[in-house]
Amino acid sequence: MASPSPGPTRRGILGFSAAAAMGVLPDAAWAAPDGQLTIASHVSLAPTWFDPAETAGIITPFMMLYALHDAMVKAMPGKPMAPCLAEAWTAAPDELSYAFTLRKGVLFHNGEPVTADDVKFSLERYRGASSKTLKERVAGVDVHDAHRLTIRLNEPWPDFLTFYASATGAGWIVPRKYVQQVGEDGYKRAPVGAGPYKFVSFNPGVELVCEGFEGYWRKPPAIKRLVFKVVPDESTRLAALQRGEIDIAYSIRGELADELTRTPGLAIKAAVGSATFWLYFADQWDAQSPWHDQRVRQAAGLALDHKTINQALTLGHSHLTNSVFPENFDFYWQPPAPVHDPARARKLLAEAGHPRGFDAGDYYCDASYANIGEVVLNNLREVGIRVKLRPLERAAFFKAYAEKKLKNIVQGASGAFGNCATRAEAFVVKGGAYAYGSYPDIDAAFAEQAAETDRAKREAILHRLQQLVHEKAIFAPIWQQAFMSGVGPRVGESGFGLIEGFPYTAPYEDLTLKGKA
Amino acid sequence: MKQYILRRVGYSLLSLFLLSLTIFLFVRVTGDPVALLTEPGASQEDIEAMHRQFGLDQPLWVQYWHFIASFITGDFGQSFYYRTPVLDLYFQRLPNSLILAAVAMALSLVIGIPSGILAAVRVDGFWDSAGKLFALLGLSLPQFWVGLVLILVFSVSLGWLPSSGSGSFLHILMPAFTLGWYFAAAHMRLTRSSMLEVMGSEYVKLARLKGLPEALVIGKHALKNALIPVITLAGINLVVMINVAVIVETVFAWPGIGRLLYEGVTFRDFPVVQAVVVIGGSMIILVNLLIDILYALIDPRIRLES
Amino acid sequence: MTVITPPEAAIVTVASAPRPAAFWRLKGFPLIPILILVFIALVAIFADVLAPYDPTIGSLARRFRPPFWQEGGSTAYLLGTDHVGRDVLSRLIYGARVSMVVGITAVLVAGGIGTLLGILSGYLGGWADQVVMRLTDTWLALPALTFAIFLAAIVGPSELNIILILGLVYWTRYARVIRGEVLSLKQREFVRLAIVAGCSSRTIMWRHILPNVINSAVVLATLMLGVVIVTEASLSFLGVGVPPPKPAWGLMMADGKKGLLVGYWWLTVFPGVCIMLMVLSANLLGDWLRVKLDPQLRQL
Amino acid sequence: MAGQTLLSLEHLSAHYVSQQGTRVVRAVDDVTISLGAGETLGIVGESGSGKTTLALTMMRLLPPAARIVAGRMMFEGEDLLKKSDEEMRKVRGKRIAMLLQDPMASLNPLFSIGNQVAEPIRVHEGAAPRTAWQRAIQLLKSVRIASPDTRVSQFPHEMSGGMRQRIVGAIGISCEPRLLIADEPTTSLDLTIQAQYLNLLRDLQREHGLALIFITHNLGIVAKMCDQLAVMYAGRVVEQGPVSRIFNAPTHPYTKALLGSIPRMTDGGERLTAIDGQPPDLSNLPAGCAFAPRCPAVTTRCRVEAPPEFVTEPGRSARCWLAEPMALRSSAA
Repeated sequence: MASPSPGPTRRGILGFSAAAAMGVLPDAAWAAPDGQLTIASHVSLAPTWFDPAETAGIITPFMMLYALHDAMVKAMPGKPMAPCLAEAWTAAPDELSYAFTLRKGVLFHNGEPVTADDVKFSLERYRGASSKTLKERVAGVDVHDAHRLTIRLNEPWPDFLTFYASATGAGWIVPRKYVQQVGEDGYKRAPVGAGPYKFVSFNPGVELVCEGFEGYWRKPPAIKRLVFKVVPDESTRLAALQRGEIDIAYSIRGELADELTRTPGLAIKAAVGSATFWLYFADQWDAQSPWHDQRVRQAAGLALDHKTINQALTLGHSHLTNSVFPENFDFYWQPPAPVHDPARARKLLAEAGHPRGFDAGDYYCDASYANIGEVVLNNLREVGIRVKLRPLERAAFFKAYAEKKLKNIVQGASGAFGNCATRAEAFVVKGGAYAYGSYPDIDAAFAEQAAETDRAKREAILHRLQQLVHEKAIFAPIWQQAFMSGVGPRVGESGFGLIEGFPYTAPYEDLTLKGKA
Repeated sequence: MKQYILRRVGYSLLSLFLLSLTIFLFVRVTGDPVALLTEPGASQEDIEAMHRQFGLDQPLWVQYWHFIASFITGDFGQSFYYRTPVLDLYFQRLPNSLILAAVAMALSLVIGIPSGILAAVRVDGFWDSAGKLFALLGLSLPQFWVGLVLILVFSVSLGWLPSSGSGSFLHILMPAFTLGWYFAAAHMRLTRSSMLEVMGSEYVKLARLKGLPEALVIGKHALKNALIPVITLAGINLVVMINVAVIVETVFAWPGIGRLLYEGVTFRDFPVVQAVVVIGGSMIILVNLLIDILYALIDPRIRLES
Repeated sequence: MTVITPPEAAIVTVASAPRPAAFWRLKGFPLIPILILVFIALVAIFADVLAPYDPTIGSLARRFRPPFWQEGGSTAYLLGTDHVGRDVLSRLIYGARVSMVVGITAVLVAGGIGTLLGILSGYLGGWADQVVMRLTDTWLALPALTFAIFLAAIVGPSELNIILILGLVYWTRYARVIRGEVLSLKQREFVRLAIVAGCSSRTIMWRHILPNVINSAVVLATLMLGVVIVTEASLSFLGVGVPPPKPAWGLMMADGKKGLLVGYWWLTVFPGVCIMLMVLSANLLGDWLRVKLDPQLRQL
Repeated sequence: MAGQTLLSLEHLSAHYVSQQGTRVVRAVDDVTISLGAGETLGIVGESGSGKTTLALTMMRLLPPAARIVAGRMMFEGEDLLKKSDEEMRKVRGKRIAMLLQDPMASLNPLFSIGNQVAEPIRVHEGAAPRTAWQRAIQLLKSVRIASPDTRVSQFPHEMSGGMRQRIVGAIGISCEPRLLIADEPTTSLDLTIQAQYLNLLRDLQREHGLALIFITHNLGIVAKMCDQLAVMYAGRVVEQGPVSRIFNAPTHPYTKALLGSIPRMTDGGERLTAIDGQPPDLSNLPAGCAFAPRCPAVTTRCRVEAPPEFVTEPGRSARCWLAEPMALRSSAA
């Protein structure tokens, strides 16, 4: 197996002349050749996503991990915790250690076998999201032989497997010898993993090219060549899809999605990820603010016309939950369905002393989701809550949100991994990064569940917590957003929706082109 | 001559220093890059760890010192987002930007200069007004709109040209036209006023009195003099085309410096933004120097006096 | 000495017909551009009266209605509705106000700073000139769009910030042109006389230099108006322009651009036409002014 | 008229028509002049009297607003007005050359002297670059430029005003024209250079058998250089004839006033005769003789009826009732 080609070297300006450049340009023909699947990504591909150790707490890096790497245990079609590199695992009775037995005969792209030593190395070098929690809770890793190891914990941690498998990149295995040989940056420039596709070349912000890894243990990938192109503009992505230059276009929204469904040969694929959106009433703990009155908050919730918003913006694909906790999260409590009742909302407002509604100042939101804001604005105005839309540039919005500078209504969202407990910790409970205040009974429940080892008991406490959040109307949930992508005529199995809650195409080895191997 | 060059270099360095300081401070004021790289709700220590990793925890002047020291040795540090040396990123995209800028400049001159000459020579003729209107139109329509209409017409409905991305020569046509058309009006206007001024000169009158054909009078005598100021403007615009074609590069997914700069700004990728702006600044200074040298080649009067 | 241009036919009867004043004859008085600009100004001033609906209120039920002459359109919404169901015509009318306000104030800000610094650096020379020139060099390297994104990120997008951003970005062009003018003015006799007469440099700048520079400033203003409006539209495309739901032409174009591919052409064509008419008229007026007021002004 | 007539303008008129066609300026009005080969004609008059417009009319290089409305321009037996633009262009610089007033600006700063001198030769005679370049060096020598073979590749800004005027002269004679029109050739030169340049022109005239037309307001030059003289006022030739005859006995009051206004060493302290009043506005000339308002010998007839051009003696004429031959006078009184 030839080692992957060295990363892009620096071509000095001197060596370049306009005429020569014509020839030098990568001549990827603009009509997609056969045996190749071209995916247009809406975001620029970051090399950090090629290295499991750097996985940030967002879903996007897993788009790359599923292609280039493989994990001990990962979400697969039909099974959120499917055994992959780890054939089997057992938890010790005292829940202080987990024993794993590796699948035999599994190779990395460079032909090296996957061994327990690599698993130990991958866990210890992990420095992505929640790496501190992992470091605190994991006592150590004992390698028994090439295919058996045990991970010891300092204290019982019911969520260990969730973290190790799906919430972080710790469980995704990299070849120790190769990483130490090429170093951290070298590895990012030419990653080697055990996934279904091998890294071929990467032009930052432009294009990633991968090739099928025949030796993949699960099954050899059906498509020979996989190319990810970065096409930032949504309209251009749709045009490229219509022209057949690309096969899959990530993130097509609103009216462009309408057009896509109407174009013959193209199909829209929607996957409900774990990104929930809500309105957060930042001033509810301030007695003078109208939002202090629970009826006003409930009125805002009732004003939202969820169905129409869903139909308009995501063709009805988004999941209308009435909770800020994603439905596919552990310990999820199903609240009553969301209701759109402007009349009752106006009655509640009148009772709360606002017969003619009130001016509620600013409505803060992330500029890239201002389209939701504009629609919600109209709904609120219909019941008399008059707000002014204040969209902030993405980074500035999160900064202000975290620094608790935002007021009145905040259109919040989170696609972070974890379970209902981790989501509550960040947004609901006292001291949470985005909690502007908290309620004692909820804080007490949270503390109680943190110490509870019995899963059933813990689930009951978390359910009660979510019920309290719902009753106090801390939030007015909007939806669990569907991530919509377009699929071209050449694609057989597009891989969308195979893995529950995963917005991108996966597992890559199952993808097929129509009519061709 | 030497004293003149020394002064020029001195001013350039001062400009570059001022530019690097401005961009350094500006970027840091826009917010915390780490907040973007991590999901809302990431733990505090994760954020601290990243700060240390990027060296953001040190006091500002230390960071600035590192920036300047490494800048001199040509190392602009690592991109936060891409984790590769910034210069690699820059030089990988530079050829694309250079080609786009070159073709766009050629198109804008092809539109701008002839319409400028026509406007000056055939005042009020149909072609004069048509040329002027066409050039002005380029200034009046936002680039993204032009770009999308071109994609709609030539790519989606006619299917002649690829809608986006780089690769063959066909890819460059639409982006280069969109970018070039915008600058055509400026070139047209300057060519026109410069031609009008030159056409009134004595040596053009003498050229006619010599019985030279009109084409020679305008093409040789008038044009060469009139184009001197246009070269200056074209030089500056060329640098702008290379570094700031953000809109065109976004619409056509053209992997150029403009996009790199825009991503750098939105991701708060300090090293990338600093590098692109400082290199852009030195490019402007370089182009100014080149234009002066070009002046000396074209205009003998300058060669002796400077 | 008269200007000699290409030879004319030899014998022509004296009373040749005067030349027709067609619209496309651009050299003459730009009547139509001025009419367009005045019309837009009037619409901007009387927007509240003219607009049939509140431009920011819409309902999803009636979104993407085509203009009335197309099937599916209705006379209630003459020019159709946008992606949130707001009346396009009302937004265009209010948009005129926003574009005029943003355009004119930004040009005034840029003009004010640019003229002031241009005069100071041109007349005083020495270190003042160096500082201003070095600043303009630096500012030139800082592209307008990046600058706008920085400011939008720091202070959050609002109409005022956009005006500030556009003003701060374009004052450099002003300063350069005005400085050039002042340098040539300084050599003129009447300025030398004023100096000899013992006027302080401040009065010279105020009473002698400024009036002579005004017409260049005015010409530059009309030409800059176009550039500023188009830049505002580009900022909206990148999401850092005038914030929604304010009806600004640039934002309408940016929002409507997705409609191009989908067939909702009117969302982006109408604002596009408005911007084009306004900017084109401003440029034609500027060109005519430039020739009328100061044919030598060619550093533009 | 010595020698065969080279050039004869007959009742030539050129008018400026304003934009709306309402105002008509009679810049050149009913001019009849003739010139023999090798002769020198001086055209004199105040600024604005139409001297330069007449020269431009001869070259048919009038600005767009101007029209040649009447008359014939016979040059070597051909009427230049009948020629097409293209044919006329071939005449310019080849058979009729013209020198401009401001030497500093007449040469293109961006091209070498040799290039600009050789240009007419290459265009009109289709000479190869090398031969044209050699001819240029010869021409520079003939206009007395020192070390011409180094000067030829230098640029205009490296030359003094006098040298540049001589180079313009070289350009003028480069294609052996039959007629050379010099429009105020010496006004921007200081006296010493002026004298040298005039001598040069005379030598060139003798060597090449050139006919010369001098347009100037400097009567001293006319006296020294010219055989014939034509005095223009308000677009019309008010008096013309041999220089010696007119200088000694001017007929037209305007000519008398012009001659009177030249300071002479011999006059001692006498006051110069100045012409009062303002030069006429060509767009609304008074009825009758244009000089009437300023003419010391004005009669009622002058104000009513414009005098035709009377031939006072062979080769001389004047456009003034004083010059009316006795035979005609009684009938018109």
